[in-house]
Amino acid sequence: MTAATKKTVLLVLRHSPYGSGLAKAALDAALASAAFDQSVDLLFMGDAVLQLQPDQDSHPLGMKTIGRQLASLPLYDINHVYVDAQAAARYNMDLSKAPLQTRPLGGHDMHQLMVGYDHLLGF
Amino acid sequence: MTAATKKTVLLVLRHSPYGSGLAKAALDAALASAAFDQSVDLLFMGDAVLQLQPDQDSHPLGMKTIGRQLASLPLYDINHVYVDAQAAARYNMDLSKAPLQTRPLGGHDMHQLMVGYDHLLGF
Amino acid sequence: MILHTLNASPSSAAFTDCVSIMAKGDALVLMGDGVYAALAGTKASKTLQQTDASLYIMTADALAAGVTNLAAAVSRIDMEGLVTLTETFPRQQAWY
Amino acid sequence: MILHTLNASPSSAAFTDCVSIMAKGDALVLMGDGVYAALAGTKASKTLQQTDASLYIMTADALAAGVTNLAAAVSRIDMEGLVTLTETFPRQQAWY
Amino acid sequence: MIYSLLVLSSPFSGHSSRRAAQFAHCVTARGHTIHRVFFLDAGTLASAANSVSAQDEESPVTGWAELADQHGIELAICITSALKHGMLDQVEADRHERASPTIDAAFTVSGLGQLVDAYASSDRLITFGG
Amino acid sequence: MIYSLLVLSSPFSGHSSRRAAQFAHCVTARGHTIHRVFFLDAGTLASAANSVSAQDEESPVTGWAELADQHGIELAICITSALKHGMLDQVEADRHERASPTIDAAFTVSGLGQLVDAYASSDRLITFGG
Repeated sequence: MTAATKKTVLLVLRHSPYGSGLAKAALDAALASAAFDQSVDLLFMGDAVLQLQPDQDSHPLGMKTIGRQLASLPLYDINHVYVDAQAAARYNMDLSKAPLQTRPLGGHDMHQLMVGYDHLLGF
Repeated sequence: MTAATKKTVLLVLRHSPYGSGLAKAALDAALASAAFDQSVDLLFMGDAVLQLQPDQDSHPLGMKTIGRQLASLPLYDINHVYVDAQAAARYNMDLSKAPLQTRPLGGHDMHQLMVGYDHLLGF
Repeated sequence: MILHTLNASPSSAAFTDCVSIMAKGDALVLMGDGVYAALAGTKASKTLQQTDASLYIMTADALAAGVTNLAAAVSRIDMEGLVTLTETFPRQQAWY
Repeated sequence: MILHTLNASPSSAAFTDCVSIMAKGDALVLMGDGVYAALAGTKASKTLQQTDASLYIMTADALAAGVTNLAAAVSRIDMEGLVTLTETFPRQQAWY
Repeated sequence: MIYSLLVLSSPFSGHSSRRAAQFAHCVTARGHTIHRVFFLDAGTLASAANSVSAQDEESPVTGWAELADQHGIELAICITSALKHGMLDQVEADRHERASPTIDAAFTVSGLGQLVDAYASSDRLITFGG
Repeated sequence: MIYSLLVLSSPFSGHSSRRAAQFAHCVTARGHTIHRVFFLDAGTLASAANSVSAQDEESPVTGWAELADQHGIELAICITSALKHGMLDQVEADRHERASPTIDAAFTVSGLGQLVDAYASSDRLITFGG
């Protein structure tokens, strides 16, 4: 990787954990960012809140468990994780049991959050 | 193709014309059915009503125009074409201008229609 | 009588279209992203119950997604259960 | 200020999520299946107008879809117009 | 009973394709016949011989290939969809001057007539999409 | 200005991948620099050398290959996604004992570090999905 100016980056996740390859792609992008010393924050929006559902186990389906992998993000110094509060409520989720500690936001707050970054990567 | 009992078949289309390969796949399946002397009927549901939007022209995007291909279905004796009336209304569509002549149905009527076939193919 | 299979989340058009067609005597099997429609206390699971169709969920798919708190009307089935339903119902409609 | 690009139909969760974030000063470009949100007289196009964001549609994508009857608030742009918007807006959010 | 399957889902997106293969195994285990599995659109990617799965993840081809090996079930991929997705057998690789075939040997390239035959010959046609 | 693109859409579903290539052409025509185009997830299928398009339809590879040829723009495909989708260069084909590479020569197999470098080095990061 060439030396480059640091940029502030928010990954905006929008899709369910297993319905497509996007959740895994976003997770890999987050881990690569940390490995290359570029910090990123995460926002789980809409169906992506389902990535935070506790007690996932997709091994019997021959796939890696997304929830378990998300739990490792703090080890890579990825600590700013935001979540769409309305979407979490729609799925009747108890975010205190999520694999990651998150900060719930409303629509207006999500907009305010997003305008604070140089780049938005929509997954 | 081996000789086989005829079956009554309804193709249930549900997706937009260009957002995926499904509209094209359903169209090809309908034409193949006619070519092999197996008659099929079509139901355009939800976003699939957008396949019936008049004046499509996707050639500049390097893709074949679905609407134009649908117009040829009556030449292959595919004449029973049904459409989700609510979805058409939601998109403010004038079905009299659609490339195919269709019969609009409500939710209950669509269920009644579907139970009349041996096979439903959902595209 | 239709056997519906739903492989899309409650926020999809597939869910809305599926629900608009479901009727008493039909059965619905939730699979893939469809399993989220079974979550207890959600608008989606209430909507499903109001259709008066029989409701099933693929156990392995539910476990993968962490969907453990099921609405009471939804029964767990395995792959053999799904095959059994296809034996009983003369036709299947796939929603995705 | 965010440049939103929407490549999904008004019946998708992408549309709903996009609209919930859009604010005055933002711009939205409709492309792919997103063009259907511009259809005049639909609930979708009314919802877009209520966000007070600037609304654009990719001309070639609209023509492909047969979307000719546009809501008044939506302006047609070509690919160069899209590039110009990315010059003006410091960040883009892709909805799909 | 006689079953046929129509698989429209990409094996690389979601687990619908994998689950369809498991369904097919279970159908035969219950004593039914599978007349044919027909792959259309992104479903044809199930035949991708060159896919390399991550550790701990199952190859999407495996479940289908076992079905063909153990039960002699026909796995037919639509030629138009297959060509579009770069899935070529030896004949098509030669015709289009590509270096080598890209589909697993368990799959057969077919026309859509085989889908028509499949639903016309079967008591059940089960579709897997998404 | 310096741009990078992130392409997540399959070239075989919708026209987002094709339109992304046209966007890239237009960015260079307006005098900007494209640092890199990074392909991830189903986006990596844009490199499919064996795709055969229907008559009247454009190959998804063409627009991208022109971009690399005419402007020397780097087209980087994520190695994990590429392997999963069966997209192999010569090195990977040898390593995994496949008959021949499956990606077009205009594309380079890369790690995700190249995505990080892309957004860190660019004034604009434009994502194409769906």
